[in-house]
Formats: sequence, C-alpha cells, structure tokens
Amino acid sequence: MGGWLFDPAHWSGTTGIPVRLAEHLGYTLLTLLIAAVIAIPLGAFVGHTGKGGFVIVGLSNALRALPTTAVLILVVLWAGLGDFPVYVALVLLAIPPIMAGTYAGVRAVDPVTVDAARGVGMRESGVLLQVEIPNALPLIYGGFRGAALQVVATATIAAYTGAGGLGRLVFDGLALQEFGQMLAGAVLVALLAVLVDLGFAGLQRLTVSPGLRPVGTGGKR
Amino acid sequence: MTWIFENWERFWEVTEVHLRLSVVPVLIGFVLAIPLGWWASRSQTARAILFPFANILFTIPSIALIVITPVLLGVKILDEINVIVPLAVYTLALMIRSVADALSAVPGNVVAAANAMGFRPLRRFLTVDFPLALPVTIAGLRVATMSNISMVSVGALVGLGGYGQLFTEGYQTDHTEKVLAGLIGTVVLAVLADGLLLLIGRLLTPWARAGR
Amino acid sequence: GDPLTGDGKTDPAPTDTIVVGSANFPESRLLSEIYAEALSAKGIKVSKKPNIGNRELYFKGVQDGSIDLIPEYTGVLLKHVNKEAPEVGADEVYAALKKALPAGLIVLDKSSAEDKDAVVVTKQIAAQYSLKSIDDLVPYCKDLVFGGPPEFQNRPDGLPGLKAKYACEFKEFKALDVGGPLTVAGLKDNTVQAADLFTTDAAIKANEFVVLEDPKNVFAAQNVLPLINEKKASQQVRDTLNAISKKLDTKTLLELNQKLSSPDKPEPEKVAKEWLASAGI
Amino acid sequence: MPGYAERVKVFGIYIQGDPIGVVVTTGGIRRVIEFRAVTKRFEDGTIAVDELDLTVEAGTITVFVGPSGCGKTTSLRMVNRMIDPTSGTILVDGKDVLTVDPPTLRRGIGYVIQQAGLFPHRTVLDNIATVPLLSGWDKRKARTRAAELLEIVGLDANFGKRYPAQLSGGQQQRVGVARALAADPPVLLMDEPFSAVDPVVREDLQNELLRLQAELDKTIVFVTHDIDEALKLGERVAVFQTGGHLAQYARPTELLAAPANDFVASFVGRDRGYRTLTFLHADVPVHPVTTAKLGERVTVTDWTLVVDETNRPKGWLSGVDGEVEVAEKDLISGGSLYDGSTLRGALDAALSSPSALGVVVDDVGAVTGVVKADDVIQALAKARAAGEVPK
Amino acid sequence: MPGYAERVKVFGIYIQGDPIGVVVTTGGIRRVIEFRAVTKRFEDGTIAVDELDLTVEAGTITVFVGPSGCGKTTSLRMVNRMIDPTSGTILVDGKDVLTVDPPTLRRGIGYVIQQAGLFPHRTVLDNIATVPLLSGWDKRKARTRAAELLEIVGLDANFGKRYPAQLSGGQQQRVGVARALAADPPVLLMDEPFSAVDPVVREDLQNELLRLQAELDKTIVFVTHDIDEALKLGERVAVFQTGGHLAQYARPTELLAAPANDFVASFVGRDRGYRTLTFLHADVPVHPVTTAKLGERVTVTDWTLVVDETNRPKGWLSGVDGEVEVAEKDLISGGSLYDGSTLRGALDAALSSPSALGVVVDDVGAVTGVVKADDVIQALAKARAAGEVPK
Ligand SMILES: Nc1ncnc2c1ncn2[C@@H]1O[C@H](COP(=O)(O)OP(=O)(O)OP(=O)(O)O)[C@@H](O)[C@H]1O
Ligand SMILES: Nc1ncnc2c1ncn2[C@@H]1O[C@H](COP(=O)(O)OP(=O)(O)OP(=O)(O)O)[C@@H](O)[C@H]1O
Ligand SMILES: [Mg+2]
Ligand SMILES: [Mg+2]
Repeated sequence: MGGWLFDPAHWSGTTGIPVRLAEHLGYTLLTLLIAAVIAIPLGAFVGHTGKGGFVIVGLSNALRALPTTAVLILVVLWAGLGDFPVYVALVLLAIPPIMAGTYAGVRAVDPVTVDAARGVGMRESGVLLQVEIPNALPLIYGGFRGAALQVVATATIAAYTGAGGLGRLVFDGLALQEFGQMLAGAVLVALLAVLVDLGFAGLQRLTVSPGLRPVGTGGKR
Repeated sequence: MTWIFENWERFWEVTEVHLRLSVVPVLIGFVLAIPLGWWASRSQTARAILFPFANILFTIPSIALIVITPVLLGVKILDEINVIVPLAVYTLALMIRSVADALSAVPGNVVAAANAMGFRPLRRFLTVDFPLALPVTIAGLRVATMSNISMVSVGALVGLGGYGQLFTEGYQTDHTEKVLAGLIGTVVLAVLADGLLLLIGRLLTPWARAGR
Repeated sequence: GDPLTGDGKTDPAPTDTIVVGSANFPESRLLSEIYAEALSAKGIKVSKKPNIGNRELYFKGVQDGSIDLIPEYTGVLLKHVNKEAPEVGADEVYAALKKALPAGLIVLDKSSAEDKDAVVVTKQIAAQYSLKSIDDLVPYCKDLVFGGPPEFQNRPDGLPGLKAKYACEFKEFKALDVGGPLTVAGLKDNTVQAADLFTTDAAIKANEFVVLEDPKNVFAAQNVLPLINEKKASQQVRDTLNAISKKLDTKTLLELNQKLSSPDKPEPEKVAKEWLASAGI
Repeated sequence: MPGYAERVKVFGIYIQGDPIGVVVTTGGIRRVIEFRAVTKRFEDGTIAVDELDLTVEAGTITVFVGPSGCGKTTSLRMVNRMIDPTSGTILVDGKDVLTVDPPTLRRGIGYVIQQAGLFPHRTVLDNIATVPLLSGWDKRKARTRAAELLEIVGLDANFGKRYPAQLSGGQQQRVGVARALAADPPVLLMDEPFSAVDPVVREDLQNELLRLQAELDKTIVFVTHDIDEALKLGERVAVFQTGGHLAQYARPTELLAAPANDFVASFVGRDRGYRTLTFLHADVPVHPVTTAKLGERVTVTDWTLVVDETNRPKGWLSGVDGEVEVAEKDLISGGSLYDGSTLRGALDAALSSPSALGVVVDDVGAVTGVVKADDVIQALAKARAAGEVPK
Repeated sequence: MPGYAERVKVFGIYIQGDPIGVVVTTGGIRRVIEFRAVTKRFEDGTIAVDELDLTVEAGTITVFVGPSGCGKTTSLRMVNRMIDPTSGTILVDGKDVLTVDPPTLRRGIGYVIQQAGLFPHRTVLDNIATVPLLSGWDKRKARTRAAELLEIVGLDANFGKRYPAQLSGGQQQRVGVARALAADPPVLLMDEPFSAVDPVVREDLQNELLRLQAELDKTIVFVTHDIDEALKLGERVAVFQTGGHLAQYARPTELLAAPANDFVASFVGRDRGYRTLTFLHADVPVHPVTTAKLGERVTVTDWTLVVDETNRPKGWLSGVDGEVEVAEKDLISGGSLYDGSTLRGALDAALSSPSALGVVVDDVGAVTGVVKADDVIQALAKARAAGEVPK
C-alpha cells in the first residue's frame, strides 16, 4: 500500500491524489451545507415547539435505513448521470444526524433558561435564536460532526457513478484488484475524515460559548 | 411493487439473507461493545484510546472495508463472514460510545447508594448500572441497527448483500422497479426492526414511563 | 464432497449440489441461469450464487470451492490466468486456456457465441471522423476521451494493447463501468467519445452505436464456455453443458440480451427457461 | 470604576437609566398591581388560582406564601403574562395586562426565578444587559449599566467576565436580581429566588434585598414557601391555601397576632408570640451594670460584666466571695448582645445571658448597660395597650 | 396485613429480622463509632477532615452540622468506607473498619442520601428489599419485611408497586429511610436526607425520624447544614468549621448556652436564649382564669377566657363595663396554647396572648389555667440556679 500511496506519479496530474482529495472535500462540504440548511431549521423548529418530535425521530430513523447506494442508483436511473444523484444520496445521509442533534439540543436546553428568556421579554424568535440555539450548539455540532464523518466515508460512492473523489482510488483498485490503491483510498478517506472532524472541532471551539464548556470541579460551585 | 409479488420467491430469498446479515453483526458488535463501553465509562485512558479508534473505524468506507476483509481474514471469498465482520466492526464502533455514554449517565447518587448498600462491582453492574443504562443504550442500538440494515447492501460488491443484489441488477438492466423493491424491502425491514427494538426497550424498562 | 465417495474418483455422486455463480452483469447472470436451469432439469441439485462482482473475485471463489460453475469467456479468462498469453484466434485461445488453467479447474466445450470487448462510438462520431475500424481512429485518439471499466487502463487487452498495437493514446480515460449503463450513458451524453462495450450488448443496437473493427486483434477471441470445478464435472453435467454450448451462437446471445433489456424487464431465469425449451435442451 | 457605587452610597436613592415599558412609577402610594376575581384553571382541570382578589401596593414588598402547589407561582406568572388567567382581570397601574403584547409587557417587569435561570452561554455582564439590549439601548450604555448593577448587588467587577457556571449559587442569585433590575422596571416579580442557596447565604441575600428595596423603592411581589422569609421581607403577606385560595392578606404583625383561620395559624407556626416582638421597637429601660477590666483586682459580690479596654463585653463573673483578680479563665461566656433594635433582641439577650441580664451595646460595640426580661414583658404590655400590637 | 404495624404499637420496640453484618447492638451505652485522629486529604491537596476525634454513642442521634464544604459528608462516608481516611482510625464497636471488606461492612450500615438515591428501575418494594436480598434472605421473606417497613415509615401498602418517579419528594425520602432500615442495621448514616423537601414535609419527616429512633434505638449519624434541624434532632451535635476542623461537640443546650468560639456562636445564630427554653421542662405555676361560655350573660371586669361546651378555648373578652352577652363577634382571637411541655411553649403562649396570659390546656384541649411570662423568666432563673442550663 505504502508503495502506491507514496509513488510520486500518483500525486500529480488531473487524476492525482491532490485532485481527488479536493474533489472529495468538495462533495463533503457542499453536502453538509445543503443538509444543514435543511435539517437545522427543521430540527430547531420542532425542538422549539415540542410538537412533532415523534415524527422527527421516526423520520431520521427511516432515513438512516435508506441504503445510500440504492438512492444513488434510483436517482441515476431517474435523472441521469452527474453530480446531482451523488448530492441527493449524500444529503439524505447527512440529514438524520444533523436533524436529530439539533432537535435533541434544543429540547435539552434547561426549561428554566427558556422560561427566563420569555420572562425577560424575548419574542419566540429571540428565544429560539438567542437562547435555545446557542445553548444547543454543542449537541448540534455533535450531530453535524457525526454527519461529516459519515459523508466523508460515504462520498466514496460518488465514484460508483463515474464521478471523482477518493472513491475513484477505491473503485479502481477494486476493479484492478490493486489492493495497494484501494487501501490508499481507504486510508486517505479516513485521514480526510479526521482532518475534517478536527476542522469542525476548531470551529466548535470558536463558536460555542465558553460558558457551555464542562467546567472542572474548580469552576463550579 | 408488482415486481415483489411476481418474484416473491427471489424477494424472500434476498430478504432472508439481508436479515441474517444485519442481525448477526448487530448482536456481535453489541455484545463486544458492552465490556469496552463499560471500560470507557470508567477510565479516561480507555476513552482516549477507544473513542478515536472507533471514530477512525467508522470513517473507513464500507466499500473498502467489505472488499478488504476477505483478504485480511483469508476465508472463502463468498463466506458471509466477509460481510458480518466489517458490519460488526461498524456496530462496535457506534455502540462503544453509546454504551459508555449510557453508563456515564447513570445518576451518581444511585450508584453511590448501591455502593453504600454493599453491592459488589459485578452485581452492581448487572442489576443497577446496566439496567439504568438501557434506555440510552437501546436508542444507540436502534441507530446502529438502522445503519447496519442500510449498509448490508454494500455486500453486493462481493456477491453477498441481500437487497444489494437487487440494486446491482436493477441498475444494470435499467430496471427501476427492482431497485425500488430492494429499497422498500430495506425500509420495511428497518421499520420493523426499529419497532421491535422500541418494544423490547419498553418491556425492559417499565420504570421509564412511570410518573410524569 | 460426499464422504461416501472418499476414494478420490473424479466422477462425483449425483447427489452433490452444484453451486452456479455469475459475474455482476446481465449476460453472465443469464448464462448462469441457463446452465443452472438445464442442470436442474436433469435432476441435478443446483444452488445459485448470482452477481459475484468481477472475475478477480469470482475466480477466487471457484478456486476455494465457494462456487463450482460459472459462465466464462475464453480470451479474458486466458489473460486472467496468464497475463502474457499472446494467442488471439478462437481455437488457439481455447487450446492455450485448457493448458493454462490451474489444477482442479477445467473448461468444457466452447460455444460459437462470442461476446468480446470492442471500441464503440456513436453514430455521430463515426460520421464526423468517418470511422469504421480502430485504424481510422488513430489520428484522433489524442483529442478524444475514452470510457471503460477501471481495469481497462491496465489490462493487456485494454489501453496498453491499443497503444502497443495501434499507437493510439487517448486524451483522457474515464473510469466507468463494465459495459454497463454508465458507459452507455457516457457515450450518449458525449462525456466520452469512444468506449469499451461488449459486442452482444443490446444497447449497441438500441442506440445505433457503431462497433469499430479490430484488425490488429487487440481483443482476443471471447467464446462463451463453462468454467467448472473438475470434481463436479460428472459425465451428465458435461453432456448437459456441452449441449448448451453447441446451440449457443452470437446471434442467439444478442437476441437473449435484447429480450432481457426489453421494457417489461423479464427475469433472467424466465428468459433462460424459455430459451432452453425452444432449443430443446 | 469608582463612580457608581460611591454615588449610591452618597446620594442614597440614585439610579441611572430610563424607565421603560408600560408601567412607570411616579412615587407616592398608588395601586400598582390588582388581581380582580382572577381564576386559573389548567387544561387538566386543576384549579391553581381561585377567584383571587388582591391589591399589591406600589413601592412595597408583598410576599405570596403557602404550601407547595397552592398557586403562588401561577398567580405571579399571570402578572407578566407567562400564564393567562381563565377569568378575571389583572391590572398593572390600572391597565389590563391582557391588552399589552406579552414581550413588551415583560420588558417592563423584572422577573427573578428560582435558581436564577441565567443564560449559561452568556457572560454575567451580558446576562445583566439582556433586557436593556432587547429594549434597544445601545451596547455601550447597556454594558455600563450592567457594570453598575453588578456593584449594586454586591459583586466585584471582575465577575462580569465570568460565565454563570463559574459562580456559586448565591452569586448566581445576585446576578439574577441584577438582570431583573437592569432596565429599571418599576415592578419586580421574584419566584422563590433564594430557595436554592444555603441558609447563611440566604440571610445575606434577604438583607441585600431589603437594602435594595429601601434604595430603589420598587413594587416587588415575592414568592416563597418559607414563612420566616415571608415575615421578614413582606410589608404585606398573602397566605395561600391549597386549592388556589387566598386565606389571609395582611401585615406580618397581624398575621402573627390574629391568624384568619386554623390553616393560617398552623402555617404561621409556633413562636408566634415571640416573633411578634420582632416588629416592636424597643422602649425598655437600660439599667446600669457593674463592670470590671481584665487583670483588675475587684471584690465581686454580684454578677459583674468583664469588659476590655474599649469597653466591649468579654464575659461574666458570677458572685464570688472576697477579692479576686479578673482572669480570662474565670469568665462565663455571655449571651447574645442587644443593639437597641427590636424587643425580640432585648428579650433574647436577657434570656441567653447567664446572669439573666441582657448586655446592651452601642454602634461600636461598647457596653451601655443591661436589660431585664421583665422589662421586655412590660414593654410588650405597654405596646399592646397602646394598640401597637394588632388584636 | 394487620400484623406488623400493630405489633410495633403494642410492644414498642420490636423489630423482626436477623441482625446482620459486623456490628451488633447489645443495648446499654456503648461507644459505637469512634473517630481517632482521622484526617482525610484528597489527591488535589484539599484537607476535608482534619484530625477528627469524636465518639458517637450507641443508640443516639448524633448530628454533624456546619457550612458547605466543611467535611461533614467526608466524615460520614469514612464510616462505611465509601471513602478511606488518609490517616487515623475509625472503629465501629471497637473494630477498625479498614479490616472489614467494604461490601460486607456496608450491608451492616444503613445509608440514606440526599434526594433518597432510590433505584429508579425498581419498584418501591424492591428498593426496600435490596439489602436483605443482597445478604441472602429468601425473596418471600425480604418482601414481607419490605412491606412491614413501608408501614413503619408511614406509607400505604399500595405504594409498594409504584416506581420512585411516581412518588413525591417526601415519599421518596421515607422509602429511602425504609430501605436503609431493611436489614435492621444497628448503625444508620444519613446525609442531608431531608434537604430536598419543602419545610412542611421536612418537619413531618423530622418528627417521624424521632419517633422511629425512639422505637428502634439505632445509632444514627445525621448530616445537615441546617442548625435548627441539628438542634431538633441531635442528642449531640458536632459543629464543623471550614477546613475540616471540629469546632464543638456538645449537647444542643450546651451549644446554645456556651458556644465554644465566635464561629459556633454565629453559626448557632440569634435567638439562642429563647431556643434554650426548648430544652427546659416546665415548672411554671398555673394560675386560675375566669372563663365564660358563649351565650352566657356575664359581667366582665378583667380579661375573660371564653370556652365552648367541652371547656376548649375560643377566644378572649377584654374588660368591658357592665353585663354583656358573650357573642362570637366580640371575641379577640387568642395566642398559641401551652400543653405543659417546654418553657418555650409557656413563654410563647404568654407572649402571643392578647391578655398576656398564656392558656394552658390538657391532653384533650380543655383549659386548665393560665401562665404568665414573668413566671417563665423565674423558672428559667431557677433552672439556671439548679445548673440545668449549662454555662
Ligand atoms: N401547566 C400546568 N398544567 C396543569 N397543572 C398545573 C400546571 N402548572 C401548575 N399546575 C398545578 O397548579 C397548582 C398550582 O401550581 P403552582 O406552581 O402555582 O404552585 P406553587 O404554589 O407555586 O407551588 P410550589 O411551592 O411547589 O412552587 C398545582 O397543583 C400544580 O400542580
Ligand atoms: N473527591 C474529592 N476530591 C477533592 N476534594 C473533595 C472531594 N470530595 C470533597 N472534596 C472537598 O472536600 C471538602 C469537604 O467536602 P464535603 O463533601 O465533606 O463537605 P460537606 O461538609 O459535606 O459540604 P456540603 O454541605 O456542601 O455537602 C470540600 O472542600 C470539597 O470540595
Ligand atoms: Mg412555585
Ligand atoms: Mg455534604
């Protein structure tokens, strides 16, 4: 495997590893963006109103059960080749954890805090945006990072429909019985996943209020 | 839908395989996750080792893991072991966290009360900690089961994979209905499994619905 | 094997189940159904293991005894067991193949049905560059994108062969699937201008694709034949399978493929049974 | 930032900031909050508040007290429309609260809840600045105001940057009060604000509240289930009975002297007579006492109070025969000291003293004489005769 | 199931079940728990308990009291080895606890923690039966015992099938106590068991505990940070000071009369003199009183006590001129009643009465006479002279 991975020939050109990495990252980030735009408002709204929680949990579980390959194939069969089927499949994969995390996060905000928010005269939008969401951020990030890991791992299947990404290495390696190439693909995917996760961990540190960090025995009364 | 009825026998055949390939890994992964999760719930070191490891395991693309497993295990190429092992690994990776979180969430004063009454560690684990961790554990198990059921299809790459067979065939012959049949099968199986776990959870944790 | 026949005789007991496998493309699936149905009609116990990925995978399966019988093609199978094999003619390939197979595995009679890889272009491309054979393509290779299965890049009867024998190097290679819907779609929407398809693919006719001739024989002869575990090849099995090979020709294969991809999408099992009945096997 | 705290000390009642919201205090006694036949029945049929008629006077602390589930919280929360009544009307300064949009109404009413209910994701300063910012103050002004309030509630400026989780329970409560005061609302609602802190801190917070009220002159409705707290803080106390029924609404002294019914009597509890003394200001004769200094040689015939250089009490010497040198080891430790405030203090000083003589001290702790229990009893009788103790 | 509760009532102290564990009470005063120079220093350097020397007598309630963080819990938990001391020895009935295997030791010591710490997944009955089952009792016997205990702690039998979440806080506390009592351990450790319940329920629980202790005669160590609770429950009270230092270990009366230092004095708080009266049993003269019945025509010259048919007090008539008919509307409601128990009750009755005469009643509530505050003051002086009040 090392041989394949460290062969300089595989690090250049339009099909070189850097290109594949960039493509893979591209799929991942755009997917997460779309999924977040859909899932966070939904989860937050349902968490805020407390109505429809059952639907949210059921829906995310059902979505989790959807085999990504099948979704991919179906969309290809309906809509033809291209990146669109890949995004549909990956977004469907990313929605459940993000939605569940957001829902759980908003629900888990201490009712006393929410009550206080209303008590000081916040409107419902203020309660949600200024209090519930900031307090739910750790759990929202939890769901989001879980989704990111899965998307990075699963973006591999883009190659199934002829598209790029690190999946190319895996699929080509599989077809050629080049285990070195395949393993290199798998390792790079795992590595990318770790890097992406680190990136979001950094973002989380920057955006989550320090007041929500677990405090050691020193800080807490 | 008509495809399912017209080809009931074949549908049932892949269903059986799919069911077996999803249930067995979940059971294995879950059973292994209990001691490891317990360890992680008690020791910071264990967490520091197990969690990143589980995370990385989870990021290995299933396609790659399923294809590589036969090479690593050296068993017969068409043996179901080749799908069961990687899926069990994924379940394990998911469930270590669930079990550890569930055990850590057992209220400290209850644990203290158990210790103070003279429970020895094993008995305490079996009769206090673990039962109290069940609701969270089962929630985790539901998620793990769902993703397992959906992932079994990838096994089609190595000639296994239950409904995955229908996806491949349907794809190659441009046969939407066959793909849909597999999809429906998967979702129905998932919903049934989810319902069953929910029911088991309720039966095992009657106290969770008491009060409020 | 059956414990009662522990004397190592090659003729196995008729109670032994034969596991019939197939690769993961429709024609292989169909052929394996034909074999399986014919055998079971003869009272031989059969179990099916369809869609076992590609050759690299299922060949291991035949070797380790996971499956006993699978439809194969002479040329590619030969190249698989011996990368350097130079033979291209049908009979030479067949003869070489018989010799090259590892111990325990045998092939039975080859049929006249041939399904080989071919360089295929759309009608428009063919007209634009007035293409009839790969030779005509050579001046334009550097401007065109070629699509095919990932392994086509490394196979001796893939890009290396085209380069060696025609000095044709494409602008780019796009990894698609093994003569499947991706490749067809790629050609149709001009993502690729030339592609590797199989000659019996119903899509060629349906889309009016043009199969380019291969005067320099990059693609070796590819006659359909059964690859079988020697231990399972009882006389009755041999007779049945050989009878099929005798009846099977390229035209039949094309028709059967067209039937499979017809709008009502019949199951391969059904198509196989119908053909066996009509062929009187 | 020396400015504000000093100004508070120097000028007494001086609070910066614009009064906002629908309710504006104008000084003088005015009915600020009126409950008129207010009933709240929850969906499940629970009657939490039953035909409540009650007027909370402006500029006073009114305490709602009663056993768990008697409808205190529900009554309180109807004032700022956290809950809407099933029937009846609530008027704040004559205006029906139901005619005001809830968020606007709430910004004009400070609300302090049990366990503070601070926003965990905001710093202490930002927590306090919440309402001013919601009401559209500019950021700098809101912050300055928050910093001032931090001092008013007795917290050091460096707490401003901390997060709630880094504060003790008592500190969180102070911040909760500061937050409620931030926009200088004329009305404050406080729902068991001190119940989560330990008794020592609780007493501090109660005293702070009394001090603040003396300075800020708000109309405060305070909920508690602790009768002692109610008697200590309330100018008027409303005792609720289970079922959402108002059992008695009166001044603490009336409550102690004449409970309206058995429920109130038992809720107010034992020691009613003794506690009444809290509300009576002393008019007890101070008798002279024989004192001696440590190290002196004195002839002790009766109880002698030993004092230090600055005349502060050290302990008692009981009557011994002959001349002795006053030594630390012979001292009998004395009871509580009486600072001239209430009859209760005087009686306790006398009762707790080994000599039965309660030591009276002045502002700096120097002995000025002694009081006797008998005198307290007589003072009580006099107060009764003068009608100071309600019947 | 009439059996058990009745037997308790009839025979006083009768508890079924085998005494188990390492510690067995044998009656009579014996030193049951001894702390000998016990120090606990946590890994982070905190000294939670500092050279503690203390002997808890058998068959009594000993209370550990002190501000938050002073080491009460730590001291308690070293007894059943939930925490092991850094140095020093703890003896239970003369036996070093460090020589006993912790689970075995703990089964012989009941432990009640704040908020009960019940097992949420077990029914009330199963919760109570936990320790007997752990100790190997058979299931039927353990259940019977659990049902008996349910009655002992004053809960209806039908609570047995419920889960803890279906009980109120006070009910949970009772179950917690029952669970600790289940295997009839001679020693009970209770860590702020009542701090989570409201004051009314709390008082009930305290009274229950005193009743139980009178019946069961356990050695109880009780932790609280509420000095009133400590004085009420403790036969002896250990006051801890921050830093894990024992400031004073004494009977409640001594604590009130002679606090060892300023810390204890301020912790014990105000009203020390008055509260001392709680511990003094009355020897006050009961004076006759003029009574009248409702509807009678009487000539009222001085304060007259109006009573009903059965001679129970209804209220006072103050001195009016001439003959009047005794009417309900003229009555001035009376203060608290004095039942002959402590001096505190007598004084409060006198102080709270509008006539300054405290009404004395007998067991059935009938008037037997009146007491005067002066007499209480004199009784106190007499008690002091007799040495009943510690100096
Ligand atoms: N949202 C609700 N739905 C139904 N019943 C309610 C609701 N809120 C409160 N109640 C009931 O109304 C009654 C009064 O409740 P409230 O909270 O006002 O009592 P409280 O006097 O504040 O008691 P506590 O001292 O326990 O806080 C109780 O019986 C309570 O159970
Ligand atoms: N495991 C521990 N590690 C370090 N320090 C501890 C630990 N447990 C307790 N302490 C510290 O030891 C001191 C005494 O704690 P302890 O719990 O005994 O106090 P307490 O008197 O019970 O207080 P409270 O009334 O708050 O329960 C405190 O300063 C506490 O912070
Ligand atoms: Mg309330
Ligand atoms: Mg404690």
